[in-house]
Amino acid sequence: MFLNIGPHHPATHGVLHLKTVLDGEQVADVEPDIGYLHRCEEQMCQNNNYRHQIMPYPDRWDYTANLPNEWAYARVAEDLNDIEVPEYAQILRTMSVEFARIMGHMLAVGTFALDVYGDFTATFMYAIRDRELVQNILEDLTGQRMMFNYFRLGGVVWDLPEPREEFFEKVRDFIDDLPEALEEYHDLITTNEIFQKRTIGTGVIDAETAKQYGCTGPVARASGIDYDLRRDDPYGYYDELDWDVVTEDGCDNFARLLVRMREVEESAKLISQCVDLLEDWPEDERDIQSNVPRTLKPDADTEVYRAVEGAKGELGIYVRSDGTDKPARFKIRSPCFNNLHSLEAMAQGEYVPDLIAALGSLDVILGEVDR
Amino acid sequence: MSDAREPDSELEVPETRETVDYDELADLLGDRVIRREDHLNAGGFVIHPGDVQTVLRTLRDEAGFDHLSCLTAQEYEDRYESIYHLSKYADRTQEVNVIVPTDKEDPWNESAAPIYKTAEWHEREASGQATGRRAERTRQSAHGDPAEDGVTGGRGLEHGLGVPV
Amino acid sequence: MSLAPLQADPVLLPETIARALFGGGDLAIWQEALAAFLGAFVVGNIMLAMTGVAGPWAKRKITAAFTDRIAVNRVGPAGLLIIVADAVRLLGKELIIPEGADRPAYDLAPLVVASSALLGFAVIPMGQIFGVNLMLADPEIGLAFVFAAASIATLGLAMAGYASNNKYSLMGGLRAIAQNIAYEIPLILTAASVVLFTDTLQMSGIVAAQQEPLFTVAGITIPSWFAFVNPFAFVLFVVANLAEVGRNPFDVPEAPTEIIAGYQTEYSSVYFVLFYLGEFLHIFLGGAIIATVFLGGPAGPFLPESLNFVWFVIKIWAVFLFTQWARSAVPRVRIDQLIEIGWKGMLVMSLANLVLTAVIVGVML
Amino acid sequence: MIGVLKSMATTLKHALDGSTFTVEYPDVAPEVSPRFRGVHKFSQERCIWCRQCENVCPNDTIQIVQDDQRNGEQYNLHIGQCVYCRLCEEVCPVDAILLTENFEFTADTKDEFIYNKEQLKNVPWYKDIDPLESREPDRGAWIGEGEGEVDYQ
Repeated sequence: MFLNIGPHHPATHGVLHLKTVLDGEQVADVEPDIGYLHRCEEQMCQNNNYRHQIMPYPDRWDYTANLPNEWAYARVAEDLNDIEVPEYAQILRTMSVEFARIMGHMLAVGTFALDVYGDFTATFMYAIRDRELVQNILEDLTGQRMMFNYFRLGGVVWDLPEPREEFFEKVRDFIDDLPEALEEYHDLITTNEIFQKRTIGTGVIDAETAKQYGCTGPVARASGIDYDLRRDDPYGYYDELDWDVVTEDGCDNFARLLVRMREVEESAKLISQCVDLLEDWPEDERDIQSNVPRTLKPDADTEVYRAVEGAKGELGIYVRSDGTDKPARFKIRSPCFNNLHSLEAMAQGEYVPDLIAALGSLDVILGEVDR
Repeated sequence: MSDAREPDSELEVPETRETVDYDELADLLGDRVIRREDHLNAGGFVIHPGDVQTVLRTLRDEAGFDHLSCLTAQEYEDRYESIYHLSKYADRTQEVNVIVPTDKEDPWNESAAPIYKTAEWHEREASGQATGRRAERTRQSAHGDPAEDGVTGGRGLEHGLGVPV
Repeated sequence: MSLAPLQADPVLLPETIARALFGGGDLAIWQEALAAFLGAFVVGNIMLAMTGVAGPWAKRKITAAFTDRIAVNRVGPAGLLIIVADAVRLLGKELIIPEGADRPAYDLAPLVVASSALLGFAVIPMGQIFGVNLMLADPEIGLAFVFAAASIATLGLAMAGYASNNKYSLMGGLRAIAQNIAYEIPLILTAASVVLFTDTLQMSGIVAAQQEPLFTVAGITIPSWFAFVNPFAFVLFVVANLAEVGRNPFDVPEAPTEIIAGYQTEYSSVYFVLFYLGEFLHIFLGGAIIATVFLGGPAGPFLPESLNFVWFVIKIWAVFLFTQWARSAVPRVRIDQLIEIGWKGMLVMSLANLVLTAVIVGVML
Repeated sequence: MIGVLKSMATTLKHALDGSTFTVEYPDVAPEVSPRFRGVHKFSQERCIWCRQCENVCPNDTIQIVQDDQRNGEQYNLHIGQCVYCRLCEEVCPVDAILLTENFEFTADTKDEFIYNKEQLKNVPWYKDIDPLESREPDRGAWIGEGEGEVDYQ
């Protein structure tokens, strides 16, 4: 039976259309049909200048964990224009990006629970609550709750809000409460036998297949691929900090959930180290931006492809300059795009509910898939 | 590769970034390499559109580039071009770009899908054409009706100019 | 503290009405019919009023409490007038009938679902309110009747499923049937283990059998409710009942995140209201059965016997609360797991329970 | 079975502690950070019509009309289209445009979201928060030394 799942289906997390062929309740074939949320993001970036105008747009690719996207653009543009970033700004970047990663993972955990439980269940609301706490902190820091526009080429736009002690305290409170909150999620979902029955051994993708599909991020790490750009291709302040890359060998929906929850812990570890550093930073060395010219015109025909570790995986940007202050070609490599492609390998032969769960465990953000 | 720059002064340039020996790779690929190019992130090889599978297979199987990170398609005045950004899962800092220029009149190149499964979607995105020969075009041309070609829904495929299809 | 036994031969509601209207003595057939009709009207409205409160209001409040939210509190005191607002909103919507729908079946399905649940209440002894016994009929096959009536709902779901001309609805309908077959049998087998104790299918008999004190602990008398006599059967029954009314973890026929809303995907406006009411009536009917069979019917401490209807309401609301609680915390099982649990788990356990009970009752009593 | 019971216990704990995370919005005003970026406020008295804000705006939200003497005539801002990136405030050399904390605005049609300079001037401060106070640290980067007291009205 041919079944259209989406584009308006409660579990597609946006507008996604899965052309599904069913054999009874089992999935014989599934083909994601994307493009419903295409907003010409690449074209818009090509029409705006490097210095200021592009930065608000990355926030709108992966709109659940926005700051890593900003870093993706900042990294590529700083490479292209040979801009240095002050160390202090690097720490601010690292801290804020890890907050954003928690934000993204909280939503991913919540919506995945939603897909498995159905209706507005407690887990989803608790995850949203914890996400809100992060948003409060980031609002204090950046001035917005989602579309931060916090990064600038050569640094960030704002130092920590005054009074700093209050901010540090707020962050510390959050970090201190986090283990308890995570424990609650474990009580709620991961130790629940029915939940385990639903997720363990479903949506399986082995490491080889995942590599073939170009999977990155939590999806790859849940298949045992030890791959994290923060460590493998270091940028920012990551290689100065003490943290681990989380991997799981389950290859299934459950493993992907576990990877996300453990990554939240790692992010918290990173944040608390950043906070320690920021607290002791000498007051006269708090450079948040380096000196960047008002107009940036990189040499013509310079080409660069750089990637960072977004919340969903490897987020790369290719830029070719043509000597003007706007990119000639701006290409975004979105992790969700590749991860979504692997759905067909995961869902083959599974039941419809597992297809939905696998989709949820991939944590695709259609804004990033379609761009 | 000499001009690969790191944005962050305080960071050491990772040792591994220098370990890709592009001369060795060039020898490996032999006369399939038309020209060498240097991008900021990595060196690149310009190849013929018909050599895509052979070149990528060689790079994957013999040089270990098992990660097709990205596929960029773009339009120049005189040609279309697609760039395969290859890397390794084991060591992300080793990168190589494979550049495939193609004619404006008959824009196509061999598909990389048999080598990297993920190329299937990337090429579809790049070309807006999925069936038959995987034509690599950066812009929708007259015969490329996306609905007819069975692209991903025929909506919002992107291609060099980013015009909604 | 002693629990007063129910009246030996209680006067049923239609009879009470007939006496009030026409006095005592022999009644003509139309008088009896009228009285029965009025009685059914009263009982039906009590139940509908309860679902009216439960559906738009209590459900939201309960869910909100589980999820740290506030929920409806603007319209009227504590948001209670949301019930009216919701009714107006739902009834005011356009009634959309999809093209290619199988008309008579499509129209009848919501009625079947809602009425089958109401039908079940005909034999439930709901206790007394100001001395009036709220029970419509007390046939000897009461328990069997209640299960038969409740099962008709599945027919409605199947009708809605195939008549909607929608693939999701069809899947929902098929799932509903599969689920119902798998869980009806454990449900009835477990109830049968109670019947072994009571020796009767008559509802009033089952209630009466639970009035004896079981034992006394520290001055508190535990009545011989079957929930205490046979807790294993009680748990089995409650779980099977969750599947019977299609609530988490067994809400596969609806499964909004998988098959959207299953059989009711295409229903809107009045038809949707009927489905909605039907579902909640079903939960309450499940609660009523549990209360009658396992929780001593309307019996309870503190209140005089003439008001023990209150206890009955409390008991069925407790069951409703439990279903909402389960919904907030327990994931939905997959359809194949559901069937597996039904046939390999519940059926075996309920059979074991039945055999064990039979042995105990046969040997010891 | 233990896990299921644990799940249920967790939700029950939340139900019984009675705390809520949501607030009753119009009655209880949500907390807004001093840096929050909301509706713009524009001061014609300060504006020097340099058109930098119009230039930097990524999606042409600001429209400035000048006469042939380059005197400013109109300053229109489509707040329904604005992405609240705050770049206009950032580039403004004289602090003539400012994003207030005010996030509450409604209209019946899209057209009404096009604010002219009068409407922009009359945008109220939210809860009397002066956004500049919290944003002062970065301004030096853009305009050199600030010049002390600033009166936006």
